[in-house]
Amino acid sequence: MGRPTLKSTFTAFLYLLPALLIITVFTIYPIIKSLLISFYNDYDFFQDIVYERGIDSYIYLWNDPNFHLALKNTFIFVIGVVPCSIILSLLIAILLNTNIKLRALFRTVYFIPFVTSVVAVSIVWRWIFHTEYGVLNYFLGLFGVDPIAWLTDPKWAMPSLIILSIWKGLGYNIIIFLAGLQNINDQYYLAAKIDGASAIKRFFFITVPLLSPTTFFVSVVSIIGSFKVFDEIYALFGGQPGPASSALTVVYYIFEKFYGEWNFGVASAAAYCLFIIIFILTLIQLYIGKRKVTY
Amino acid sequence: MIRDALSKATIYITLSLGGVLMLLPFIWMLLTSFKAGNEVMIMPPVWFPEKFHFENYKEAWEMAPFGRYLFNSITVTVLSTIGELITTILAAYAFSKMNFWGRDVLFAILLGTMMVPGEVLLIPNFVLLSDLGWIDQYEALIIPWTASVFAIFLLRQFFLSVPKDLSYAAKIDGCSDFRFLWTIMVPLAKPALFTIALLKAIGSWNAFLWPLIVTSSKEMRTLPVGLTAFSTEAGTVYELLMAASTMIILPMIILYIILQKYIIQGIAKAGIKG
Amino acid sequence: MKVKLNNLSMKFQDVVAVKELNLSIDKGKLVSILGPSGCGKSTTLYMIAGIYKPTDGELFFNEKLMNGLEPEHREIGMVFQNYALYPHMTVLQNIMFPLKMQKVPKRGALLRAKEMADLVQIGHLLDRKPSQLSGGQQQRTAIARALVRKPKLLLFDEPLSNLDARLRIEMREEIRRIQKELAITTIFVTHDQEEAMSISDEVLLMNEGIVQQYSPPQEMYDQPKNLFVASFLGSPPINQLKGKIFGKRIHLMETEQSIPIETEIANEDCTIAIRPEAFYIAEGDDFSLTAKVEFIEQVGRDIMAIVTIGQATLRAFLAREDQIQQDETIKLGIRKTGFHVFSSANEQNLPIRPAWDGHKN
Amino acid sequence: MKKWSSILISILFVLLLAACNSSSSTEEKEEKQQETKETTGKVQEPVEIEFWHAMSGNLETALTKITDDFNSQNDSINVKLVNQGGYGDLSQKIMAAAKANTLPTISQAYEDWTTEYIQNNLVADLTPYINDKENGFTEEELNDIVDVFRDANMWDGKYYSMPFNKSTRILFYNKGLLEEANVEPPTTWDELEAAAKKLTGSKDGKNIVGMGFENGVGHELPAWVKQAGGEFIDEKEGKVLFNSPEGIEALSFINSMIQDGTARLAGEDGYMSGPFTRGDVAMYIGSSAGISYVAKDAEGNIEWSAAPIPKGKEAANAFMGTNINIFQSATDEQKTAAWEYIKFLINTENTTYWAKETGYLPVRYSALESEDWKKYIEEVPVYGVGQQQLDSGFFDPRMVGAYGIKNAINKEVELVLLGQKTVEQGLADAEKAAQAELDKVK
Repeated sequence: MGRPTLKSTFTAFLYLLPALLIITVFTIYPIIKSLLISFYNDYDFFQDIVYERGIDSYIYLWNDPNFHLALKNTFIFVIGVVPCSIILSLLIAILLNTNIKLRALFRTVYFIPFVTSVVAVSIVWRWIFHTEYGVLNYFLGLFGVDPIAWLTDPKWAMPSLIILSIWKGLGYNIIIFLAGLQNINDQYYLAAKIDGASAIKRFFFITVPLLSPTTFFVSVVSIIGSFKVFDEIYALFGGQPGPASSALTVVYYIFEKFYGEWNFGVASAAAYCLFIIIFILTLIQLYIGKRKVTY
Repeated sequence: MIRDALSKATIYITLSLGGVLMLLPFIWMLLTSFKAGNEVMIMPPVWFPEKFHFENYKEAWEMAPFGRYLFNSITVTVLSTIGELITTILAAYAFSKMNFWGRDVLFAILLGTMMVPGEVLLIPNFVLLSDLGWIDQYEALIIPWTASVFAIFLLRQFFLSVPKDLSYAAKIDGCSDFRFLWTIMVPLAKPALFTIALLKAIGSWNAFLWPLIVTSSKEMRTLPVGLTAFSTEAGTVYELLMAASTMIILPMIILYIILQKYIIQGIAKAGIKG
Repeated sequence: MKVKLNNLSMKFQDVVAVKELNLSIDKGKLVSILGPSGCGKSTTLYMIAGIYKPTDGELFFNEKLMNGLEPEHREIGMVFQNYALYPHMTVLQNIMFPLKMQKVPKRGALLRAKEMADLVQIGHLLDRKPSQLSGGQQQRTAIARALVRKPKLLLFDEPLSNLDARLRIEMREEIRRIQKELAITTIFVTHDQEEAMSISDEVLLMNEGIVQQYSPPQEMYDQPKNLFVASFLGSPPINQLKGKIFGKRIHLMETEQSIPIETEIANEDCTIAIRPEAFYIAEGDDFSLTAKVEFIEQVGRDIMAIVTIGQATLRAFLAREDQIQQDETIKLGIRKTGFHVFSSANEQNLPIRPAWDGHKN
Repeated sequence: MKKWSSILISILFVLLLAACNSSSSTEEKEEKQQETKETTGKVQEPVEIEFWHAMSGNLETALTKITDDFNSQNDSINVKLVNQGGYGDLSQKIMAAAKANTLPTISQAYEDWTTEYIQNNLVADLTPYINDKENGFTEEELNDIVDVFRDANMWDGKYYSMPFNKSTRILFYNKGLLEEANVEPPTTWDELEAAAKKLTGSKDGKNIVGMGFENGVGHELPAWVKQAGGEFIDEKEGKVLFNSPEGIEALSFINSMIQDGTARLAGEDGYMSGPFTRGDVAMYIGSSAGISYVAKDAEGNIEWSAAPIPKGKEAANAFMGTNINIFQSATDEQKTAAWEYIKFLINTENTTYWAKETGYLPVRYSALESEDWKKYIEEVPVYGVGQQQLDSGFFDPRMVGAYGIKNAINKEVELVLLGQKTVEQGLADAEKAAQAELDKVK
């Protein structure tokens, strides 16, 4: 490859130009701009005039009960989705990783929700969750459970959203876990078998530790993804953040402030808060990951 | 032996049950899309329509300009995928096989942007597109999405795994950098490129928030945005809604089933390497 | 083609990979560049190929300066350690690739490629993909690809290191055969001394970016210029003993014994290096060292004796008919050809001749 | 190394900014359009105007018909209809277009949108057009527009828009269910409560709820408060007034029915028309604009009719729906053409046609009194219900920030109806939130 020279730098930037142009204009510049907007106190959107700068937007967020609610809901959502999804997908991946027929078929089936439009499947789920005519309540009714107002009762809106999200994202995690499992050399299992470890022990003493990098990756991706939930809510609750804002998440909050109220300063500030939360969480995860990921 | 058979049976049963749960919404969607209006909103639910009403599809198709939505979705998906492939191939090549000043810093900056949630970009991008006069134009739907740091990262990893000797050999064989990229690297990276293209296509086809915000006229809507609009209009006419939904998800399911090998491989690879 | 390197140097950041290399290779010769890993041998080859641009010095092909020229214009062919076959192309496409790049008409290219394939004996594998070939077949394909453009210079970068032992011998003979047949100037990088010795007209031995010795293989073995050359060549490695030149003798540091020599040098610390095969059981008035046999190994026809002289442990190849026993004290004579003395200060070979005439030369 | 990359990045930036500043693409496009027009032009100076609307289904068909008529009668003016989806979409697109400088010539707009447009100097004052001797309205013509609609379009003595599709809420009821339970359509709150109780119950294994409200019932609060005899807001003083005994009475009335199960919200059905036409709900209060939807869905399911909203202490009915305004950014020719079009759109004949096709109310007295219309409502009485409420009509608050206020109130009302807050608590919180929104824009 040789050392960088003026010529090689020039050539390289020719190759990079298209991607860099797009990314600079539509990613890097907006990141900076967004930070600036979040400090606009008084802004005329139409004429692009800033009358006053300051931290009003952040103060507003600090005092806005809706933002607090959005934060709370987002955390509940993440806590509801991520562990559940990881455990379920790990279990399914392990079952799929056994020597069974139809493995490819199962894998395909579990992955299908991932490739389908959130909007389209949310519409189906909206109906599945219907209090009177939904199949879910029909099934529960067979077991003597009273109809649950999945989408109109603030208590149940979040669980409904969580169910939908787990269902949607399961396939992706399964694929990654499967790949992780296949990377574990069979010899470890043979050795452990010879050493007399039972299947359960083999799982806890070989699979779990050797899979830890994968688990780590999956959890980072899931957490970040879950923090950004929006489409599901919009489609599931018909353009509302759930009954009594019970499914108002941070991104939904940003969307409302931005597109409903045209309050760019607050929306940007909220977006940056989200960014900072994700950033801190990622750092924490990296830190834990370094210490806990066994190899 | 019996224990083995038993545990095997348990596995099959568990997996099948899970699979049915995964598919049930789709089955329900598909079956309902063929039902007559009076078979939809009733309790207990009717699973199979008495007669298959294929005309539901026609009706849904005519109720909203789905033809136009479909055209838009295909245009946007195809063009942004092609665009992303081109920018990604070029950039990943530069990052993996060239040495230039600022390479590592630049790459670190790009990776850093992956941490930023897309919502942060929404507002300035919207303002920017307004200034450019791209709102409600194909440009807005396509151009911002023709480059992806994630794709560059993925392909770079793949390119890095190609031995250097190959490029030296090609050089000695009289092949220029640019030609080497397209005649050797690109064919070699086919699996990675397929993955990138498919993930892109899926993402682009299903994208909702962005097209919702940057399109205004009916003529510019993509399928998901059109579908939500249709769902407000069609209200609770579920058989038509389901027909429309089926039309939207079917292309991606078919695409996925045909090319699933690449998607799964690619995701697995990207996942493992992090 | 004649190759000449003039003070050629290569620096990576602050590391000097090759330092002021001077070398001249005559037309039609096969030269091995030998050395331990990281000695700069591959770097040298890459500079000759034009993949690396030297930071200093000049490179000439037939008196023509090559420094600024891109690899594709140097009329060279190269075979890489892992063959660098294009995995998505068939054998034939691989061999034809350089011709395609030169825009050679397809028919001519096809003919030429087939000719090359026949030369390396893979004419029957043309439609296979590299992944369907054995290591040796891949190697042959790579050679065919390197040769197809009729290069004036053929470069090999550790071409045999990925093959198993038997195939390695077969392939090196094959390379020698092809090279002779085409009479093409060839540079062959290897870390395997046996390979270098067996195949080359001349060997260039490098260490830490610096040329240690450039000479025909046998000469390098018999007349090493310095301790590194002496110790790098030979298996088992040459025996080394610390000594001090004192009067007309070298006193062995770890023993009471000494060796008579003829020299002008006095009072200098030195290292005595003796090839294991230079020892023999002394008779009569031969000069000899007294050694104790610690251990005996059968090595095919011969035996290898591990002996101690004072504190020092040495290896000696002896004939079976010598019938030595473990724990026996023996007298070892030294043949002159396998005896070298190096200065401890700069490890250079000292002009010292043994002052005895061992009856066995 | 670092220096180089930063220089390159800054060069890129400069290039980009240069690219951004020259938003020439749209200008070019406009030029092109004009060129093509010239080549096809028949009469001198043809004008094309765009009309952004949110009408779909029947409504769009009717609008298209009127517009086609206009276009064929006016060679030099071509009105292009652009459907922007729902009202929410329309509002968002207009904001975006205002920023991008790609506003259409005319658009539908609610009063509170227009307030904001006026603030940002986006819409044209229509008064000069109205007063124009040749092309304007005569005194009579202007007074022919229904008072409550006309007043809603006046800001500080100036007209900024003209009424277009106007609706009000009416009480839909299921004839069969009411007859069966021997209930007359209620005319007062007490009757409504009693009827809802009577109608609630199960029939043929189906649960029937007596009364239904739309999801955004919080948005209806102004009408309910007024019916209870209270005031909702003082727009001049910028003070919310609904947290009063009357306000509490109004919300308690709705809430008690919801809590005891004699009434329900549309909930996941989105709009009440769904459960109503399925026969799950016996009565509901909803927009008269929904008549055509109800009629379509009810076919073969239920027999139904409609009645005016039951009275509280007073009768008070909000009139809703959009008006049409002309954007300042249009050229003078476009504005004049747009004015011509608006006049055409709401002339007696067309507003009658529009009302008959859609269920909206005619916006002119002359239309309401025309034989054509009278005959029509005789045939289809439900279409005549809305106009019976004109005397008690008012329009919703339309000051700056109304959107935020309405949302804040609706949120609190929702919490009350979901049983998460008491009526008192909910109204107090709603007052606080609404006042905060009001103070924010002050």
